[in-house]
Amino acid sequence: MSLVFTEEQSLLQESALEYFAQHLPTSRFRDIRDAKGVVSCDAGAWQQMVDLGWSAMLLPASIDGLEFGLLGMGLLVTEAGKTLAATPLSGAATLSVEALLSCAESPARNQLLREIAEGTTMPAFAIGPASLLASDLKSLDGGLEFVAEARGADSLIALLADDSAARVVVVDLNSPEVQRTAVNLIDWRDYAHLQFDNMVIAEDHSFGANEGAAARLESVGAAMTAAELFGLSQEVFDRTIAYLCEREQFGRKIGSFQALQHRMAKAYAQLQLLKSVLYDALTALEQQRDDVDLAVSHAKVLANDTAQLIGNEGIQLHGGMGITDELDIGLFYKRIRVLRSAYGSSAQHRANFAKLSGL
Amino acid sequence: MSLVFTEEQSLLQESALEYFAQHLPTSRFRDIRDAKGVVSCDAGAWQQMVDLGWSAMLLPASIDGLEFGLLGMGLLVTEAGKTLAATPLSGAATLSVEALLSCAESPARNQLLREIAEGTTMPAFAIGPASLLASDLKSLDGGLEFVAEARGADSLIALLADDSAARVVVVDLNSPEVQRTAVNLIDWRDYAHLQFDNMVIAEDHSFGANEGAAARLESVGAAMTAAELFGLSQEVFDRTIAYLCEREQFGRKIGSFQALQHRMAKAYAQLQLLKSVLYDALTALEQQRDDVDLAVSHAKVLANDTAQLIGNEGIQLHGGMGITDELDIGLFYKRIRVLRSAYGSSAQHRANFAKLSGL
Amino acid sequence: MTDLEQFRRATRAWLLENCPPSQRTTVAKQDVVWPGRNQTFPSEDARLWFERMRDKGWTCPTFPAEYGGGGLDEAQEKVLREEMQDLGCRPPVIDQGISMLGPALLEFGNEAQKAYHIPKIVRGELRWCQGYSEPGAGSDLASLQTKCEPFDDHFLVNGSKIWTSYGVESDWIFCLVRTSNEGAKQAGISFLLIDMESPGVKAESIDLISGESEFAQVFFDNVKVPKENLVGEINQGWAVAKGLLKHERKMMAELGTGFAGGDLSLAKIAEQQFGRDAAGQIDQPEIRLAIADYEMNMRAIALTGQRSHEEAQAGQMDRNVPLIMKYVGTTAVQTRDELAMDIQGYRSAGWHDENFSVSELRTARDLLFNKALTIAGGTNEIQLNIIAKRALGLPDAPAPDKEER
Amino acid sequence: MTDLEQFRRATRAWLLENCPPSQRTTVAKQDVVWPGRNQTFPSEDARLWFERMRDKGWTCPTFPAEYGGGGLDEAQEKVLREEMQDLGCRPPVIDQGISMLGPALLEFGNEAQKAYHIPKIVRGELRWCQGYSEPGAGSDLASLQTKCEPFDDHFLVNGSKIWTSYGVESDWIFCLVRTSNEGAKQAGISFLLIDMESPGVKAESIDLISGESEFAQVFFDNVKVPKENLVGEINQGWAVAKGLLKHERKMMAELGTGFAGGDLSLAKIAEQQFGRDAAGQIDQPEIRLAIADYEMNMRAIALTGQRSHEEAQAGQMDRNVPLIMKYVGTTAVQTRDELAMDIQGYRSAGWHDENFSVSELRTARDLLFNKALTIAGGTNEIQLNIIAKRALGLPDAPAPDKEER
Repeated sequence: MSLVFTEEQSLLQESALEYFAQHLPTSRFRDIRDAKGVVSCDAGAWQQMVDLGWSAMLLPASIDGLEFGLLGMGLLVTEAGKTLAATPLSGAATLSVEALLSCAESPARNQLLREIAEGTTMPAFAIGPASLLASDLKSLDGGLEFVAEARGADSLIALLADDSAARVVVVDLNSPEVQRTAVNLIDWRDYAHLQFDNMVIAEDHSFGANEGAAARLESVGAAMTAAELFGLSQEVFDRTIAYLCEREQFGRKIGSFQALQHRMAKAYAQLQLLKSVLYDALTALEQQRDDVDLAVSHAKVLANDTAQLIGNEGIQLHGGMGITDELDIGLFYKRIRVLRSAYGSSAQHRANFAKLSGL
Repeated sequence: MSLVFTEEQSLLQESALEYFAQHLPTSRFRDIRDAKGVVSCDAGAWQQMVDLGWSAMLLPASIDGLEFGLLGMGLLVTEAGKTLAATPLSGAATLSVEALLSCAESPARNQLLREIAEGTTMPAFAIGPASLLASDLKSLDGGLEFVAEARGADSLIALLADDSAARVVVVDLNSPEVQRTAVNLIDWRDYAHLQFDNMVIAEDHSFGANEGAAARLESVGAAMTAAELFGLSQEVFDRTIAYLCEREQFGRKIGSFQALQHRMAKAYAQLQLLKSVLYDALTALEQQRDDVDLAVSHAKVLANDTAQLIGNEGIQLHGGMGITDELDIGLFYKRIRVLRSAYGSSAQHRANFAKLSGL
Repeated sequence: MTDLEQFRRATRAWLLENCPPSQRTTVAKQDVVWPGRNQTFPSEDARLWFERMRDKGWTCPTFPAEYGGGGLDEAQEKVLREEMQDLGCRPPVIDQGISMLGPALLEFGNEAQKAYHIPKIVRGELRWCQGYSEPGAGSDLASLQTKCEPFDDHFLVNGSKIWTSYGVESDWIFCLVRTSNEGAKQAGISFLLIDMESPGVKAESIDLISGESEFAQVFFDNVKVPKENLVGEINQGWAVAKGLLKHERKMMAELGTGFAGGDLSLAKIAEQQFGRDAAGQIDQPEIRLAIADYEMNMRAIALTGQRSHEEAQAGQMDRNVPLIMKYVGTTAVQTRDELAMDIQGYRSAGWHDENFSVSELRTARDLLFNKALTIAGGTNEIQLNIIAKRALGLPDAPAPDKEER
Repeated sequence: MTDLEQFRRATRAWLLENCPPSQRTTVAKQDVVWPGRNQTFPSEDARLWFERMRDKGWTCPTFPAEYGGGGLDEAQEKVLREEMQDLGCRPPVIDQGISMLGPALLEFGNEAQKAYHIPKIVRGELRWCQGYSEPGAGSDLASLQTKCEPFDDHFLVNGSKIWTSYGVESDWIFCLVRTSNEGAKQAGISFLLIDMESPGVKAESIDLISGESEFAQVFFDNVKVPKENLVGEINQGWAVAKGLLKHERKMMAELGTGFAGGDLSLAKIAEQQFGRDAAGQIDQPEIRLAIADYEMNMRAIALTGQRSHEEAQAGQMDRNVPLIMKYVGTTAVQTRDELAMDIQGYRSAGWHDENFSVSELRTARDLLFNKALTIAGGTNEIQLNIIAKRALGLPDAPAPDKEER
């Protein structure tokens, strides 16, 4: 079985639900934003997640990991999406860990993994071109754009690849050799452009990665984005249903209007299809199945398009309130709009699906 | 002004409405089909249309034509679509005439045009490759597929073209050198495959056509097809509205269900857009405007897709009755499905529109 | 090895031994085995396969063995289905007695009814059809008017049913009839079994746009029906019908996805039509993307079916998910049919004659025939109403008469 | 030469002479000239242009000359509009007094009201806003609750209005208020003009998802309004409002198509993003086809606007066609906004800061701002209801309360 949760996964989902509702609710996002702060994960919250074991989920047991797998991680990210919680679950606990795991085992590598698991470092993650590396592989020169969580993070784990080789490098973001420029997007999250000025990479912070690392990391990023989009969609859907059941117009609940009922029924159907396709993609990644690229491209297309549909319906069916900043619907909508572009657009993934299907 | 009818055009529309209702109603289509006959235009009906002047609509005044123009012809074809009337208006009175008009004036050409106008000949029309012509241009060898009205017609006017040259030839379909194979499509109309066995072309039945003739004839064919699709769509729409106003379910008219109301409202909007785009395309052809190819491709895409939408809604909203042979809806639907493929698919015309728009 | 694994091995061995090779290929319409009083078989192998399965009770694998059924539990039945699928075994027989009436009788019938009818269903001795819809009623099933009056030793039935699949070919019909006009319209309905050889029953086929006539209208003119043919209590037939509708909808959804998995791949026909470009792609971008969308949709539907199944097995069943299957499945099939025609153009618009290949002719017929999928078994509009109401809990419209099929 | 041709020549000459070159470029938000008690101008040229047009009465070209208006007939007004468009002249001033209240006063106002207000509207002395919607009422406009009680020499108004465009910046507000609770809810509504400097009036801006706050909520706390500010009869305000709504919807539809004609062509941004292939096509087939669809849609809408106009001129007006314009226009704009963002990805998701170009920042702002287009001025759902009812004649649902805005 692969499309339903095990008992452990169900318990994990429950504790995630509880954690985000209590510690990182939507109101917290709003408070930070209203104070003109950047909505990033702070060290305190990260430590709480570390204490819950979430930073060690993907580590092998040999280095004290929980080996919980990507489906479990996906459900955490989904729950985080529902409260607009900013977390390093995707960047630090998943992509960074996966990147390191794509490198041959070594004490230095294991040490870094342990530090992530223990929460002593909170890295941002990026994929970039191999051309950033000097020819001796010992320094970085050039820039990376729109790096998520790069302002809140203390280090960067980057997978730098071209057609022939891939390397994972770890650099200190507080070094004077790297310039961080804040980038403010409509979702109010933590992004930055990074500029490296002949930054020397510590010898034990550079690793050769296996051949398929870049493709796999792109897939993991796309699947995690799809998982967050699923959470956002589910939440907007639920809030819209609640509004339809409560709001009255023309002497009746607006949820009793058949045209709106049919639209929500269709959205529900799409949400259910997305759930199946997403869980399958996460499972495919977890099990390193042959059809993993196809499964992930499918998930990202469907997540993008379902989130757009439901985001639009959410605003439209909330009517005038939907376009005010007072309701949260707009916050979800803006996050959806940004994530559509993260780790591949619908057009890119649809083209990829077509190619892999022999079309 | 170009998107509204002149007084003459309105009068023409009225007489077309009256003529088709009286002489070629949908019941006539059904009678012929039920008797296993081919639904083609018979000589009697054609003579009536000739008497109404419809065969001379596009001829220049210099050879006793009415110079009525393609918008007027389009509205006749639209009205014919509404009763599923099989007519040679498109093949004989429009495409054949336009093909001959694309050739230099000559006594032989004018004689043929007069014969069409007088109804003494009822030609089918086809566009084919220049390779059908022998190198001396004096005989035909090879085949043409899916030629409309080719069983009912007595002659064929064919435009044979390649990149460098175009010729119009006129041949007798009753000659032993041509083999007609009946082709039965779901719309039950008159189609045939034609096979020519070194058929000699009479000297005065072969004409050089001007450079853009093939492109223009393709466009005229597409626009006439769009005009018929508009008539079919309008009729299915009107019948569906009538059914929604009459049929009761759950103690109320089904047309009072809001989900169905919104669907029909959207279909109505699309029908109105089609009307504007179609009239513009016909006007563009009539006035030989520079943007005629773009205008016609737009019309064919929108006609195809509107007819598909309304055809589907028509069947679905008639419920069980919609899929019975008892109602006419299915007959309209089948004609729509065939015309989607005539003179270019939506995919072809959308690609053409994109190209012409510099996309 | 668990019992279930043992069962799987034994089943596979039995199937390999007993299913003739000719019965392990895709089944065309003319190859289907139907039951009935005057049963005929398309081939000797088909008869053999039917009789072997029948004698094992595997025409109805989950029906109790005491009535001749296979007596399998759900897990075993799934194993049998999987193994048959894996080996490509055809269904030995198709019948609405097996798929619909049988389960309803087992739930609502009395002992005499079960003892009499279930063995006949298992053995394919009678062919059953369904009498629900009536002319003019459509989606509003409960407004049915076929009158059923009780007399001393029989009921007298007058009225008419429509959209009865294979009504002309069937032996018996299970019907909803009106036994009372009092109270809510659902409250006066009863569930009745009628032998179609009874005097006064007449079935006439209905011509469809696809040129087929699978459906019939069935007329009842003073038909006497023995009182023992009433299933459940009088005026309580609506509950039986609702139980039964679930089976019908499941079947429709499967029918949909089943059809779509047909032998004509869209990619293949598009390749034939447009060829491939230098990069190996189908050389018509709009069509290529449309096929990709269709394939994604079918993949999503299949994964959702799988998820729902796994959830049920794990005891985490979400009862709302299955509600979407008929809607998404039937819509997908129609999208496929339209695409197939758009790709092939005139070549797929043939009605009959030797100018067309069998698969070309099938394209148009499928399109026309499958228009029924979004209408029969509860229109897709009714399905959306049901999703809105049951799965989403959206409020009822303040309509005068709210009960919907 | 006809009179109209003469008028065209004279108009063109006047415009060429009087419209400063700086006022013949695309107008950005900060360039708009608003009227008002404390009117300011973005530039000296803008002031000049406004004053010259004002003095000719061409701020309101069709208003009667006796009230300071231009006194043009419809044909002349069209000529003026065409010539301004052709020369690229900016509107000299934008105001809801000009576009909405003015025409309503001319139709429903009494002589004193016209004599007092119309000249001020023409001369831009007051800025007007609209008070229709109320918190909780939404599409159900007629359920409004703002209370208006008559006293000897004044009305007393209590309540609140929402979605008032530029409510904070305006001087006067035209309102729908409840003067009776008897009979149908539409029957107890009156149309009232209120000076926003009156004691008890307060306007608060509403923050939007786009980061703008164009709308306000307006509160009335025991506001005294002179009786002569009632337009039309008491309890007859619904008729005035309905006449006025036509103007609003027309404006929304134009706004939609107007926005879409903006300076960022989708083709251009797609070309920048994806480049072109060997055949010169934008090298991303899905996006290329989506842009083609969008451009076809916009072309169809423009042609339909033109057809409708030509029909009106030819006396063959189909009153149903204009009903679709708001729906199709606003939907098209939103499709465009989404496509623009999809093409540009992260680069179009900027909220502020110097990492983005002005046009990149505008992409996201447009998307968010234009979400209002399908909601304001009657939601698109209400528009579809209206099409179904008025254009298609479909029957009313048996709802308890059927009147819709």
